[in-house]
Amino acid sequence: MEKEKIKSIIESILFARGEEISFLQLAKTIEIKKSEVISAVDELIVQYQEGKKGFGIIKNGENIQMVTNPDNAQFVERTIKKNLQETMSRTALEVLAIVAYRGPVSRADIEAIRGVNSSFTLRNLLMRGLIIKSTNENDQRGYLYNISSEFIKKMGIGKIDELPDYEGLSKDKRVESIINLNVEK
Amino acid sequence: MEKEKIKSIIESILFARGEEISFLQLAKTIEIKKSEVISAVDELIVQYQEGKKGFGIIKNGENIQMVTNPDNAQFVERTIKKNLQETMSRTALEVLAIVAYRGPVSRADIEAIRGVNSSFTLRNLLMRGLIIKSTNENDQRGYLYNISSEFIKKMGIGKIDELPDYEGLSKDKRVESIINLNVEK
Amino acid sequence: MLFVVKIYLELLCFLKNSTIDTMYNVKIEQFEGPLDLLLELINKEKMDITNISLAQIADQYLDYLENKEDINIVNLADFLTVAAKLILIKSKALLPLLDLSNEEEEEIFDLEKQLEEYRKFKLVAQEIEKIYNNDRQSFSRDNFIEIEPQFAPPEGIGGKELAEIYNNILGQIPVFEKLEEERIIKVISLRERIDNLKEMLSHKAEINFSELVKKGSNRVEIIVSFLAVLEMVKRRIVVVEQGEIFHDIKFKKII
Repeated sequence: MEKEKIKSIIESILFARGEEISFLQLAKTIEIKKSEVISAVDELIVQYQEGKKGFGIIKNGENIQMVTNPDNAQFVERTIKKNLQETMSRTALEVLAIVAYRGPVSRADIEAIRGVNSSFTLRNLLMRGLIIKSTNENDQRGYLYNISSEFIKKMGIGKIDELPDYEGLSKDKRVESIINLNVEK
Repeated sequence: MEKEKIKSIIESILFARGEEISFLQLAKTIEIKKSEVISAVDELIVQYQEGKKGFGIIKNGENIQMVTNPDNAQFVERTIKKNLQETMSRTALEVLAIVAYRGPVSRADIEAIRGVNSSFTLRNLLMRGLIIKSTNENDQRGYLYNISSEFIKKMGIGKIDELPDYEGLSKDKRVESIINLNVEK
Repeated sequence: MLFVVKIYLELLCFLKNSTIDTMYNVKIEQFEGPLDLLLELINKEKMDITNISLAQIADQYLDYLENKEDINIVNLADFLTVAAKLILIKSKALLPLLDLSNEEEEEIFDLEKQLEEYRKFKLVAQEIEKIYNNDRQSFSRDNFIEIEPQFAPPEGIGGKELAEIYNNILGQIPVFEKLEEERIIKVISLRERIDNLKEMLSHKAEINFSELVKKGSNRVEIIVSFLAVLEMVKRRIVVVEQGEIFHDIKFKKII
């Protein structure tokens, strides 16, 4: 495989993955030698530095990870801060309410109840520390979401079932019917 | 601010944010004009394409998002947790096509083309994140549907007008021909 | 009542033209909507979308509706609205002197355009399917993956507010099965109409078509009634007669 192609693939993988990955795993994925991976990564690091690009690659022993260029840190922080300070959208509040009354709840069920994809909203709620996720024993690929203990405390209650009309709302039949409908289809 | 610096900052923000972001929000964060953002983004898109880089930027209306190069899809797929690709029904594809070429489009307009009720299919596409809905300013009760960035990513294109025969199909010929008919009479 | 007269003219033509071998030449399968079915019929005959081709396949379309065992299809109303337009088109094709109102002309024109439009989207949907299923696709990153969560609760949102929001969501959950039931109830099905007519004829020897359709009838119901009469004529349950061209249609029970 051409070196330029190898570099392009490595960029794609590092970008999409986020977490760190080992040279060996990259080599296996692309089906090339580990030495080829190392040499391509070294070239990328130099390119990013010389081109003053927005990202860089950091090495940690046998692992590498793509990160933002620290020179741009203030702008990245500003974006994050803005995101946190922004008043929460109606969409975010709806997902929060569903997690509150239905938690532990899967993303699929949240989406069935609202009828809209909710993946980005869930990430934003996680980032704001309002919800937490745990692995779903019934579905290896998915997670279950719950309200975080900080937010429960913030609302001035001790446990989630102290929310108004918890018994009635959390077992509403309409929710069951729409979730089942989507399972059937 | 220098153009190269602007490009570097945009790269960092897009990388860290992951989710799509509007030109305006970028301009505010970097404290530059929106036109500067647009021109920098256009340069980045060309650079990525010409250099066959691992990333690209997709556009959807006023929003942009950094994504991987679609040519590297088979390698990226091996390293990330991916939701199972659901198959699309013929009905779903029809509605999706109408939204893609005619969006923003109301449910009534979609149904006028298809001749059948399409609410269930619209809901299904919304849940899969392939279309998005927004409130219709001319009709408070109704919604308008648009294609999502998720759809653009799945199609491996950079923006909606790269779809086959976009020019020809995106315009409503029927409106034009009705006008012509009236002129003839 | 001009519309009814036209229906009647069509009825006569239809009876003259229909023979057994044309009855079952459309494979009964699930078409999602009337346009779907029309396109299939036109494609099968390798015709362009014109008034003439629509007039030619009108019978096949009606056959399909009649022979459909499960007539309580969700979108029966949609199918019947198109049936009404087809009958109009065929009447006009067979009787060139038939004067249509502007509104009716427009309806015919609209159906043609709608079909053309629908055909384009059906074709492009196939293209989209190919692109969608090919190996090329882009991936994005999750938002803010590398950033540690920071507790940032929304202002002024407590239990009471969440309960309110959640209640609101519950109110907006669509009930699809119920919706479909309602649609079915609104339209009298063909079979119901036939039973209904038989019942009426058991008390009365003769019924005027106008009587049948007068109370709160919309076009869909008129068409259902028409199809029901048609079916009964075919089964030799009734005979139909009309004194003069603009007179009401009478039908009588065959004893």
